[in-house]
Amino acid sequence: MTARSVPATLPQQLRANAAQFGDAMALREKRFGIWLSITWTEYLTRVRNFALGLHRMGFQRGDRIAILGDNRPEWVIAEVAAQALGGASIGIYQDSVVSEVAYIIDLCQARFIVVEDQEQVDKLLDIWDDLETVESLIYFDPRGLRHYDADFLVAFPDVESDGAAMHAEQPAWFDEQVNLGKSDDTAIISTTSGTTSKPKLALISHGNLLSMADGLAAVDHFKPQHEFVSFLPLAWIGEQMMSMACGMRIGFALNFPEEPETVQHDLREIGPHIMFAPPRIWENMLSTVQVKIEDADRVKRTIFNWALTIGRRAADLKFANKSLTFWQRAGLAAARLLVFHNLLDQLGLRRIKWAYTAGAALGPDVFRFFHGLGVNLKQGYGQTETTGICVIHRDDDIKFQTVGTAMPGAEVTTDNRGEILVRGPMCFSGYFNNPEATTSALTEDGWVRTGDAGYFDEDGHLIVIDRAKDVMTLHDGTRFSPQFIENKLKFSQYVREAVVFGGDDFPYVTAIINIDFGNVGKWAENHKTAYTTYTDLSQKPNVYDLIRREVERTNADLPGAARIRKFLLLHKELDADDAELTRTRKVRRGYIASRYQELIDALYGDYDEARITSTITYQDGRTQTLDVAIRIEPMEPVPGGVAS
Amino acid sequence: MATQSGIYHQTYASDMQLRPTTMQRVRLVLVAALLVIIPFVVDSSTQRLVNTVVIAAIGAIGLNVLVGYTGQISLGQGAFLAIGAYSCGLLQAYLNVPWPIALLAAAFISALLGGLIGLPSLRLKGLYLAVATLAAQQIVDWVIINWDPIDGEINGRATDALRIPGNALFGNADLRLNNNDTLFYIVAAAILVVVAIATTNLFRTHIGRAFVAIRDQDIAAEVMGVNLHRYKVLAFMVSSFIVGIAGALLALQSTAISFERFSLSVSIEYLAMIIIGGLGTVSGSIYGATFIVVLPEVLRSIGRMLTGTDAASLSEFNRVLPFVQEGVFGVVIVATLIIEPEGIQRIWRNIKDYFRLWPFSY
Amino acid sequence: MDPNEVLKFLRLTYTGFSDGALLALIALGLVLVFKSTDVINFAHGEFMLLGGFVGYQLLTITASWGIDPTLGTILSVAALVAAMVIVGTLVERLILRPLIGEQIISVIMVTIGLSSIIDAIVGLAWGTIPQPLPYSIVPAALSGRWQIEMEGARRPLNLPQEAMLTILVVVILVVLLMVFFKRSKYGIAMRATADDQQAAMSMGISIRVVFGLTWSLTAVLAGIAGLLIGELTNAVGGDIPVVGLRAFPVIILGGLDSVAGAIVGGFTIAMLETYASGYIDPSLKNVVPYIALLIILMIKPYGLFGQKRIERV
Amino acid sequence: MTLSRFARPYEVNSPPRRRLVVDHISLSFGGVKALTDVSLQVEPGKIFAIIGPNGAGKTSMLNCICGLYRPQHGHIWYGDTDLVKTAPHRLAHLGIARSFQNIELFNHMTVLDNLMLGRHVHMKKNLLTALLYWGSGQAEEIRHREFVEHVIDLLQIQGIRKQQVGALAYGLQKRVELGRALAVNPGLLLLDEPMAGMNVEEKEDVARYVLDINEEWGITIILIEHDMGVVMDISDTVAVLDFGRCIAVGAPDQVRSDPAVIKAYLGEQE
Repeated sequence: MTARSVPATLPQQLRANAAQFGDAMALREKRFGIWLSITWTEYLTRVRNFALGLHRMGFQRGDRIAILGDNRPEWVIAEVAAQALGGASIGIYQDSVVSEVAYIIDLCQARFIVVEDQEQVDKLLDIWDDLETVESLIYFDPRGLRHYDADFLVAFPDVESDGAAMHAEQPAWFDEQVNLGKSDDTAIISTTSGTTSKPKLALISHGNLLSMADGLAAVDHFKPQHEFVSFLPLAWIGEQMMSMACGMRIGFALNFPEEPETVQHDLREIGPHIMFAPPRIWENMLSTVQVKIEDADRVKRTIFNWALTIGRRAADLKFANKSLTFWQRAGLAAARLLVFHNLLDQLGLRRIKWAYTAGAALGPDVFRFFHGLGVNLKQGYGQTETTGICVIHRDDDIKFQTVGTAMPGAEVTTDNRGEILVRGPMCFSGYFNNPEATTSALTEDGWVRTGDAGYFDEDGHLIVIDRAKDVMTLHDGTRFSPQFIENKLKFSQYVREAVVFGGDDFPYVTAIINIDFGNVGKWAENHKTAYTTYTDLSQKPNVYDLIRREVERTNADLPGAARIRKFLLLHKELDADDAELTRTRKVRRGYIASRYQELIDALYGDYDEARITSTITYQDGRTQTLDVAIRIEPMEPVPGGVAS
Repeated sequence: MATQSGIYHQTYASDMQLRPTTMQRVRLVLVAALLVIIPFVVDSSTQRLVNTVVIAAIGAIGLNVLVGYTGQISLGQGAFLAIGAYSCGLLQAYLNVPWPIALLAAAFISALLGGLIGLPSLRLKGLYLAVATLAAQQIVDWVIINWDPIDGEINGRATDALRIPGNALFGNADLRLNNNDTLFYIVAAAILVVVAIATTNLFRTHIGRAFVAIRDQDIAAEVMGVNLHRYKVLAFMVSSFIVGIAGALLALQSTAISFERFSLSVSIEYLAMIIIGGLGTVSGSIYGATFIVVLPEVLRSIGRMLTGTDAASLSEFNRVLPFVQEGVFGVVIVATLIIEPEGIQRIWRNIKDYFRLWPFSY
Repeated sequence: MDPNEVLKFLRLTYTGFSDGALLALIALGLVLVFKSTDVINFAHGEFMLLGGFVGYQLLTITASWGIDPTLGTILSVAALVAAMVIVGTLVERLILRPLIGEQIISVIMVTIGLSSIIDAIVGLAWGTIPQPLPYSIVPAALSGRWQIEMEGARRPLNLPQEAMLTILVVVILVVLLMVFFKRSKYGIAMRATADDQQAAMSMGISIRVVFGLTWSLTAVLAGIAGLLIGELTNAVGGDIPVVGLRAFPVIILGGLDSVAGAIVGGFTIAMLETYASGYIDPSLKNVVPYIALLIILMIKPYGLFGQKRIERV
Repeated sequence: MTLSRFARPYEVNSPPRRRLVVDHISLSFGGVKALTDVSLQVEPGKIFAIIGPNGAGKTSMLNCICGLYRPQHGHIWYGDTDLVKTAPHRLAHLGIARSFQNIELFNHMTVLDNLMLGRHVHMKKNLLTALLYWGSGQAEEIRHREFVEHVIDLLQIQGIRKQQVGALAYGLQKRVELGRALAVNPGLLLLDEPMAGMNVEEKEDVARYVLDINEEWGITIILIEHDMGVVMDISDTVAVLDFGRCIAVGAPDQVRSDPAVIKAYLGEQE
């Protein structure tokens, strides 16, 4: 390979990076209390060894390796190693329950699975007999596995040392394999988020990934010395796109947090320059700030509120492309000095140059908040099938109600029914083993059907309404996005999740709301309300009053027909383990509607409470059955006079 | 304000540093600069006051090692100071030892005797130990008053005080400490810096941790393998080594020393320093020492401003001042314990936290 | 046997005995506080100082009214008791209560701080010069000097009869206290609290009331001791707290929580002091108690009568 | 020692595991008999549980083993050493560590420092290097920090390593105490009700850790616990104490069906 040629695959890019950056840090993992580092050279060596080891175990070109675990160096090493051999990796969300794992492995027919630890091994052993294709389980955290003597269990370092031995015998073999890689080869198989159906497996090529990275890097000029914290599941296309595609293409370091619960702290230690996260992360950050500010003393609160007003005003002017007056600039500078600098430091966002949100719509209030602080937060749009994002805000052209304009290389349009279509080098080639789905997702001339409804505004910005099938037609005939109402509700620190119903078959708008256990719990303690469990707290009358005020606030901004007429506080948190959310924590509306049919009936009938029997599954698999009375809270008279 | 994001450690050595943030380092440089500047900007009476503060700070750090860090209450600080002072004085007066050697020797003698005084701690706890150290105080006081070799003659009169010759170094009369406040400051301040750093270091290691463990939960410490006997005596020795240095400096600063400077009320004054400054912290010892030494002077100055210049007013001022000083001393102790039992150090930390956590409160 | 030696011995013993009674009285006050509140009161000597001067002031006032000394003494002592009750209550409420449950060193220091405050107040109010009492509070029957005949010759023993007063007062106070603790509701509450605070609280005893009462009682005892010292030395002055300091070896020797220990300790220490200064060297008076104390503590770490605290893990 | 997930610290510095023999010990406090003629044998590498009603003498038993109480009669042999004649602080040197029933942590120290104290017996550097914090003194601290980090990793307390122990929740404090004992790198670990006051999930976590410690680090464990389910699940041998006497010893199933045990427990039921 000549130095000038542009690498076509991730392994080729890794090799180029190792040559170019050498001893610079490629991966950092917080472990044993410090950030243990892997240089580009070491990264390449470990990928090579693991790849050769895999080869010795029988991994063939075109094979798939499934990876199941938290973000660790071994995760990405396994991925790139498989790719170096001409194979593809498929990430499985680490918190998936056994049935989901079985479904995906069965679908992708992986022969090798790389898992993190005993917890994941146990999941796989549960279903081992049903996994016909799998030959080996390779684990990289040995704790608790001492007495597991199945011969298909292999330790990660053993594979690496096998590979090292092979490299000593055939030093050129690995390079030859890498050279064989082509841009069109499948690099990863990504599970679609599956809000409406079981996940499908999208085939994403090296070309898809790298062109996506090139597109994004053309918009925002990432540099090798930038830091990135990889804390969202690597099974998610968004994390693949940032960590694997951009990270590899640009050569910036990936930092893996110590434990899921230390992410916030580790994020602060690193102080990343680039961050890509779905709306819930930004919403959580906002509610953390809100709660902490409420607990701060009056001086701090007053100064914070003043600064935020200044910041928001400046953000609004920026959105409107207007310039600030001298005094506004001075005020903003003061607000930055007095509040924002430190606030961002607390959040770990002090060095952020570019922050992105994608995957779902982010509420405008959250968006304004971060821009008020001076975080360059940009909305992007895309989906698994387009390798993450294909539409993005530009630095000087941000409008929070839109998702921006097409990335370099991408074409975006809408068809006559308003469905958004995308074409370009980042678009996938089809679903694995699912020709029907591929046919319906791809048009004959290569457009990806996104299934989302949208339109372009006068500046050419794309505005996404919602999943096409979710858009509701209200009783007065207007079309309305339930997500818009849900986001307004979720702006409240007390609301964790909301599911709004209202279109088509339903005569008026209602909401099923999940309270935020931590924040409402704290509020309850401050208001001398004793509670025991989530269920208990959710049904406290004064908690209902609290949420009622939040709903009133939401309703105030909504047109009459879109106002919430009744709501209820769900007795349990929506959970991905119960299939109520996707693994990326998107609400599965249809499933919820059918699962809580009694509640929906009660919301649309003449009741003040609904009784529900529900089965709760604990982490260890035990279940418990609860019989709960859930109060229905009326807000406004319902149209048609069905009074309650 | 604090900037902590972007500071991450890739080695334990860097993770275990004392001052990782820029702000902390800037503060450290400022303090160092202040120490260097002092002799250039203050007048001679202030310099003497500063010197007293420095000695008190060293003594308070020593006491804090024992009381604040190790939890062994001592009412015998005066005795430890006396041992240091008289060892140093006697070495100079009788053996003509140059002062640096006398100083060091005094520290070692103090450590040895301190270990001896600490022996009761092996059997006694809490108040019983406190009164046992009071015994040391009384016994040492008695020795000072009644043992002839440590009495001296001043201006031809026999007194209880020991005269300190103030030996010159290298035969150079300018290198005497008891007539050169600036030189004394340089020596004492340097010692303070070394003592402060060494003490801080000590509590980053297993020995210091063992001390703190004994304070927090002695039975658990013992079960974890800490030899209580050895470490309690060691704490007494380390403490009295440092206090001994302070005592020796007291001797080196003066031309004569007598028992009043090492009485029970001195012990109490030092306890007040570490309580007001903050138990179990080096910085607290320094704040407390400064506060307790400077407070009476401040009261005197304020009183002077409020008093007339006629003879009657002055005599009234002189009558009232000591009582006001003592009363304020008592009020400060009581107020500290009731309002902020962790002392000035805690108040300062709260202030720093207020801005470090800005705009949050936690 | 040399009669002079015998006389010396008798004289020393008498002094030691009366001195011991005084020390026992002071120690009693300290033990009382420690037993029910776990506080060792370093301001006890200053309570005595304050009591001495308040007593002096009351006697001076009654004298200026021209009242008969006996009635004046009774009135003054009654007023002194009332004043010390107020002082004790205030001190407990304002200074000790906020520190309940704090570490030992804090509690020690707060009483030390208190002692400075009282010193300052007394100094500002009465100055530093010792003030003679306007009249003796000892009934005429008790004043005068003991004379003893020996071996036919009149050899004056020449001991102040007033010293008997201390012993008398201590006996009376101990009897009163015993009755109080055995019979009165509050006395029983105080004993219960001293035994086990948690249990006492669960029995409905108000710890606050008990603590307030304890401090009042100890202040009264200290005040009476202060006035006694004034009578014995013919003047009240700034050195009264030094006498208070002498009670520390006493309570440690006897055991911090033992009333009997306070009394036995008081006499032991006083005897040791007088014999040591009489037979060996007067300068030893101040150190001998401490040397004895160290020896005793090495053998019995909780004093002669103190309760060993078993530590549970 | 390296910072790899696959390197286990015990492989570098594994204390010898010896047999513990409690040989006819009797303990009384001023006439009150806490233990009467108790004999037990704990084999290396096993989990040995002591159960019994409150006041049966379980904690007294542990206190005798670690030298806090001196039994009036009998011997406790750990290998060739008679623990009855050994000072408490020597126990850690012999490779015996324990946790306490009522948490006895160093409340004003951080989690890290509490665990580092567990390394105390392995730290040799003298006062001078401590004062200088230079060269070998610092190197020693770092070396032991690495060990402690393995313990933190095992017990999953990464999130709290720099917090003051006194401010932690009860369950976490219990875990830190376990960690502190583990930091001693013991051959024998005495756990006094490590799961008391915990909910079901926390108990399962701790049971998991106890098994991990036993299996992965090869440490012999003597466990006092009230939760019968857990005890029967994880122990190799169970001894039952009642009024200071050992009324049964054996495998869990055997003990469960022992009539004397059933009587003792039925008699206690409220």
